[in-house]
Amino acid sequence: MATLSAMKEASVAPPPGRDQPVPRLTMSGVGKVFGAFTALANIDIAFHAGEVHCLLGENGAGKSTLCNIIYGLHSPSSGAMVCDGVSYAPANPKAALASGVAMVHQHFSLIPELSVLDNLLMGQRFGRLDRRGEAARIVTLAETYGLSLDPHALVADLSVGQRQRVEIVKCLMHNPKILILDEPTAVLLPDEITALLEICRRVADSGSAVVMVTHKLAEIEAIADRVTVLHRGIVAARSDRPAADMDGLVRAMIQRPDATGDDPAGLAQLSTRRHRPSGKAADEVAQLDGISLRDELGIARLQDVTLSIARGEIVGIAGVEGNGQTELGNMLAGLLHASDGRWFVEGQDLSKASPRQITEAGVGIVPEDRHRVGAVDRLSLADNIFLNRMPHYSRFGIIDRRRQVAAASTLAQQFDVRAAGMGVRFGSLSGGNQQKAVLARELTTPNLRFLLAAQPTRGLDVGAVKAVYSLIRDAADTGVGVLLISSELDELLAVADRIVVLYRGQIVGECTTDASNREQIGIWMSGKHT
Amino acid sequence: MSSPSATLARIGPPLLAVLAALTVGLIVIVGMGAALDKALLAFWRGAFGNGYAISASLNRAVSLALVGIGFVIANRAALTNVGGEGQIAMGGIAATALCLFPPIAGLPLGLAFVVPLLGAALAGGAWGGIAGVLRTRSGTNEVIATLLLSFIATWLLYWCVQSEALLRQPMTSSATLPESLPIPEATHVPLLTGSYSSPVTLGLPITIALAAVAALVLARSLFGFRLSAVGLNPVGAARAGINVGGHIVSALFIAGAFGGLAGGLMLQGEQFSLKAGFSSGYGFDGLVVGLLARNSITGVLAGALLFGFMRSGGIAMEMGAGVPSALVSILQGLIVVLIAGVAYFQDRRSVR
Amino acid sequence: MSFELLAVFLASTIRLAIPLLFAATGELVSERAGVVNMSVEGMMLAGAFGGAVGAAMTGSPWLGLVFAVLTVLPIALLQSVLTNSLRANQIVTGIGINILVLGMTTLGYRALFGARSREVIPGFDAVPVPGLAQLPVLGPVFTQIWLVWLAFLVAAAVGWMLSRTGLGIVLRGIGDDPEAVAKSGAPVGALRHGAVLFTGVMSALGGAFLSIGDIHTFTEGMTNGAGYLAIVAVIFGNWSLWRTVLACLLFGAATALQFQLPALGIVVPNALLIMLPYLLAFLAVAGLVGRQTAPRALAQPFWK
Amino acid sequence: QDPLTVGILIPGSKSDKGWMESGFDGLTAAQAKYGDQIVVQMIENISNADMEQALTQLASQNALVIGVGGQTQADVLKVAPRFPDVKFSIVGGNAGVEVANVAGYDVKQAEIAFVAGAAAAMLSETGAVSYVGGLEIPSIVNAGTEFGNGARYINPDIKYFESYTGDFDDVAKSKEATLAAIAQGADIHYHILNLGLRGMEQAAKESGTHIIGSYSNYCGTDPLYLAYSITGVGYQVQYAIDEAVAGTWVAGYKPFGLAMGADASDMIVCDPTPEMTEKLTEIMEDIKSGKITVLEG
Ligand SMILES: Nc1ncnc2c1ncn2[C@@H]1O[C@H](COP(=O)(O)OP(=O)(O)OP(=O)(O)O)[C@@H](O)[C@H]1O
Ligand SMILES: Nc1ncnc2c1ncn2[C@@H]1O[C@H](COP(=O)(O)OP(=O)(O)OP(=O)(O)O)[C@@H](O)[C@H]1O
Ligand SMILES: [Mg+2]
Ligand SMILES: [Mg+2]
Repeated sequence: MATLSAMKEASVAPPPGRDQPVPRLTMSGVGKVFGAFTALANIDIAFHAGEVHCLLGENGAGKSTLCNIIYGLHSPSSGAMVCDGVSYAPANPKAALASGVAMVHQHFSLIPELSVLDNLLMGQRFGRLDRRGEAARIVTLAETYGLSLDPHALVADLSVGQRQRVEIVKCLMHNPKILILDEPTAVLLPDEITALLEICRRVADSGSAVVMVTHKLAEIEAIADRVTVLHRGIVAARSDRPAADMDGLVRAMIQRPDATGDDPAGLAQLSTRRHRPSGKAADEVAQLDGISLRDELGIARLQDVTLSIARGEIVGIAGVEGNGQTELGNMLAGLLHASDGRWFVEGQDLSKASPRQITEAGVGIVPEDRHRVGAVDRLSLADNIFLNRMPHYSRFGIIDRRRQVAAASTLAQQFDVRAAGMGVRFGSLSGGNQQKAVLARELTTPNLRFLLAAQPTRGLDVGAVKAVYSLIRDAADTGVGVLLISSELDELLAVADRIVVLYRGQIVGECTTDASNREQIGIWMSGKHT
Repeated sequence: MSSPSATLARIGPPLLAVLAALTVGLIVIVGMGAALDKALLAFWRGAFGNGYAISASLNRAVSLALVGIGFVIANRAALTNVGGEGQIAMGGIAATALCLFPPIAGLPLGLAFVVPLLGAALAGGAWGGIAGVLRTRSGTNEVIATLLLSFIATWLLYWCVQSEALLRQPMTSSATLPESLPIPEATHVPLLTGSYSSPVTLGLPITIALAAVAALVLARSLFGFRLSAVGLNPVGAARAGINVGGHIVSALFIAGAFGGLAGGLMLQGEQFSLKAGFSSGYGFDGLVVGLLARNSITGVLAGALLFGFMRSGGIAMEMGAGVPSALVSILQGLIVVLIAGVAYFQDRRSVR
Repeated sequence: MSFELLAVFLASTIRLAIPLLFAATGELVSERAGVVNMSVEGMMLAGAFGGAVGAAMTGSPWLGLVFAVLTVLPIALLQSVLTNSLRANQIVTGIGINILVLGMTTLGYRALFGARSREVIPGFDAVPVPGLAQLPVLGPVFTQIWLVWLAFLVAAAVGWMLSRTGLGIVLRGIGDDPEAVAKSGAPVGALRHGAVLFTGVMSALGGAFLSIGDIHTFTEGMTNGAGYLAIVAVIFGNWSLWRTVLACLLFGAATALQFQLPALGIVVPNALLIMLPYLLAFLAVAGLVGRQTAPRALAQPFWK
Repeated sequence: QDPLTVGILIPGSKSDKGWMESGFDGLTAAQAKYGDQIVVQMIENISNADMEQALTQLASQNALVIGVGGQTQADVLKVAPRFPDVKFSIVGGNAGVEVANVAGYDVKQAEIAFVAGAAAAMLSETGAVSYVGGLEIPSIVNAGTEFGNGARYINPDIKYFESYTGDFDDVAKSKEATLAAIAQGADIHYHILNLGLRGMEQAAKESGTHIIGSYSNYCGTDPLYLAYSITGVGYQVQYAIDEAVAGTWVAGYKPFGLAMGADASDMIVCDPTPEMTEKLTEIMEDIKSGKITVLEG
């Protein structure tokens, strides 16, 4: 990450007003309540011209909510905002854009069916379009920020990084006074991140305020002029010298007094790494043999993935998101079939198996997307805990509710799933409890021999993370082979016995879990090995 | 399972919508210069005045309820079956063909009417099932597919009664109408009352029983549970080992089978010979009943009774007070529009 | 087929296709913006009714046309408020409106014209297109009322609007992903309202074409499923404008064939010909005629 | 003496300018004739599935029930046995009705259609005539066939075009069907349509051709029409009421047509030449005497 740190020094000319900051936007006492849940409470914050202001915070801390309020997508439940000296209360994004506020969203807002150009022009004007002229103008604009893009390409054909660039150009077209970027770097490769931060700096230098949401400390170090930390909807810390205050910021973010900068989540403490020797051939539980997979557009998502997992072994799959992990997970879950290659559990070929057959073969699946794949949000906790096992609790096709709820209740207790009752809607549980419920189901799969856990701690707080780790480890200790897919390297280092790195659908490296391999893994993850 | 206030919140708005529509109806009657008391009296007589009126309304309600129950079942899997009209037609065609197939009328133990009814259900089910297969195979939106199938079935029926090679009765005289032969007595659905002066058929208890079964299946059974899961989250359901495609096909098959059965009952219980226009809009009315019921089987029964009696009353009102029965269409339309609109205020809380 | 018969066949095809073309063009815009209006049938019927009433009262078919639009707009507004503001189920409200309009026009016609009117309603007359109408064989094709040309003109304009203007991009975007478009600052709700109202105006013209254009009279329930057929045309046209226009012409031709075939002594069951449009559309959505790609957010309400 | 209670079911629209309207005219005439000697209840425009209920409603409150149109027959036959004291008359009924309290009046449209065909052939200047029917049902098809036979009876080389729209009330289709015939040269059109007739009128108006009307005589009201064939739908409604009032009503099949006189069936050319009148009268006599045989219905 040397390039990142170097960049701040490289920014030679101090931007106008950096010494006597001019607030572009101030929020005072802003709060937001969703139903009974307070997402933001009494936020006071100011964004200044010429600065990059980073917002830091755990999942669910309220960062996106704050950004959405500025962009007019949510209206605040309380408080007021002032933009360039006048009272500011945008009713919708159009009003925000008119006031000079532009935003790159955490989830892209591009329409894949349309071309880049049409996406950029979307909603700008309604009359006849001079497509050629507009395209030229956009290319010129993009070039002044060092971005290249093909205005006539279909968005569906673009990579994530390219889409991100389109989103940014879309904002720049408004010549924004305030540019908001909500976790723009989450899905980018290291050089793409560097390029993005460079653009942020340029925009700030031109006198705008840049608001950037991120979880990544290196980025903050590289670019932030100011940092505000949110925790559970309130401002937990602020700093004008982020690089110097890093430790304190991290502590404020996770609210754990003992956290250190090197190990932000304190994962090392959770880890009781077992240096297992890699299994003998006879010990193999699961085997992936030359798996290749193409999506419906024919794009190769996995290429010749070969891997074996031994009894009791935890194999970690590392990689930047979007390098085939999702497809790998869906394939093992039986939702996709490999276009080439086969995979086995205890010698049983599951390449063409249905999800049910996979479960019956003793495979537990903790999917990456628990709302879409792992559960049915609108059914109850009890129903979700036994989603794949309801026949056990029914006779002659009629469900024995009493027996089911009793069993669910026992299981919930055993796995520490905290809920108001077994009848509450699964979707209303907090993220950690949802995840524990899914684990409860999958880990009690009859005759469990192989467990896939994809991003199992995403969106969970430290306590829940700890619980999940120990559940996975306990399973491995009983002889279950575990494949752990995670985009958090620290997590893999803490839990896995062995790490393989996925890049563009291929395994590009393998090593034991040792902190000293960290750099090498990073290189593999960024595709630099080639 | 739900508190009184929750029940009120659920049934209050539809009730208000019905009342509002009826009020508009009264205003229209007065506006047209008809005598209100006379009109209302005629309406009452037509709907409840005698055994026949009540029976006719009940029979109509039976058809509407069957289509509505089918709709609710499919809707549990988040599928909208708008093909009731065609499913009734297919049921009618199948029932006619079977009833007129000589060996059937000779079957013992009531099988003579049961077999054609089953055939009707099967034919309607197949018609609905096609939409299900398309939905799972090529992702075709089931609203579009069932609607198109409905039109196709309507004209198939027309073809059947136009062509002697199909179901048209033999042209004994040049005046032979384009309809099927009347079906044999043995294949008629038995009357409960024993007299055609109040012709309530066995269709009524069959429907009540089916409604009870449907309510049980939806609330308590594994199948109902799986339909919900498929409807709420097909990917999650698939991962949980539920055969999503199979449940989609079954749901639409069942919806269609209910429609087909309605067709069979209409033919074997009331009309006795197949004609063009046989389904008479009951498919659409039944769909509306299903929609208004908001996924409750009890709601379906209530809606079916309301529409069934309203139509009878409307006919009598035209006869007795000169108020065109088009007024009934207006009221039905209003009720649908109002209830659909009011749903917003009911759903607002549970959104997203 | 003799040349005269061919010309008559073409002219007949066009006339039968025009009401569909008006309504389908309107419905296409709405569906591209993600809203299905099952109420096209009712809106056409109301348009036919309004046109007839207006023309009969004022003696001018032009005012009749204005009347038709004015009659349909409140209905379209009702549909729009229900689906776009109250997020009611689009299919249900559409069917409800159709039942309502059928009842209201029947009642209204009897109330206004009396039960036994033999009134002839003033309507537009066919006008030959100078030059083209004198063509030897195809002449009859070019003797049509001006609304025919308007229909093609509007269809072309809509095609241009959808592909070449900012409005078109936004509408298409809204049909695929309204949330994303809202983030770009476009007024999604207002645009969806607008699209439905446009469908209303077009349906009104289609209905008025039937009553004061083609036939010069109103009869109860005279649209007779044309509205549903217009929706089918949009589906069969795979939500593309020129294909929808072709679908309308094809459906018109299938109907026209019913009267040409007997003249040629060819016996085809009528039922089959009437069924043809539905059958074709069904085969299309079944995936047997190319791949169907509906707007992604079709029939889904938009929650801000 | 108590007034006679009459219930009448008009399954279509009573203002369709066709069959239904003719039936309604008959009812109006009877009401004018009998004043408060009769009390009438009417139901119109009813869907197939509601027909039985409507008939039952009528039967339970009236002494005489009239179903206007063959499409009411099946339901009348079903309802009648339940009301043995009520008299049922079907206008447009067929042979084969054998219920003790049901009378079927056969209008014999094919007979008069033959005569209309002859008239059309005489009126045609182009040597081509056409016919549009609604539903492809026997009585309608037979009428079409006999219309063609009648035309050929006068002019063996005449060109004749017939088609069926599948719907008595579909105006657009009947217009197109007529236009297709006009394109082939037809200049005189005959029909059995209800509301759909308006489409034929529009086609004729646009093309300068003419129509022979059905059911009732409206000569002088509309230059589009050169002649009218009388099919006594209204006459039969009156007949049923007359008979019931007089107490002479009898059940069973009764053919009407030319044999029952000019009110039941007749052919009127609005502006005839003497030869025309003579020839048409001759044809009608020949039909009555059986010299010309026509299809039933
Ligand atoms: N529309 C909404 N309705 C109800 N609750 C909401 C809504 N939007 C957000 N929330 C809740 O508000 C809280 C804050 O959400 P927000 O998206 O702002 O978090 P975040 O800090 O951006 O998290 P992440 O890092 O995961 O993006 C969460 O608990 C979230 O579930
Ligand atoms: N979209 C939503 N709608 C309604 N309530 C929500 C929504 N999202 C979150 N909540 C509620 O907000 C609370 C906080 O949610 P969140 O996912 O941030 O949990 P959390 O505090 O991070 O818990 P955990 O540590 O278990 O993840 C939960 O109790 C949940 O019920
Ligand atoms: Mg966020
Ligand atoms: Mg959380």
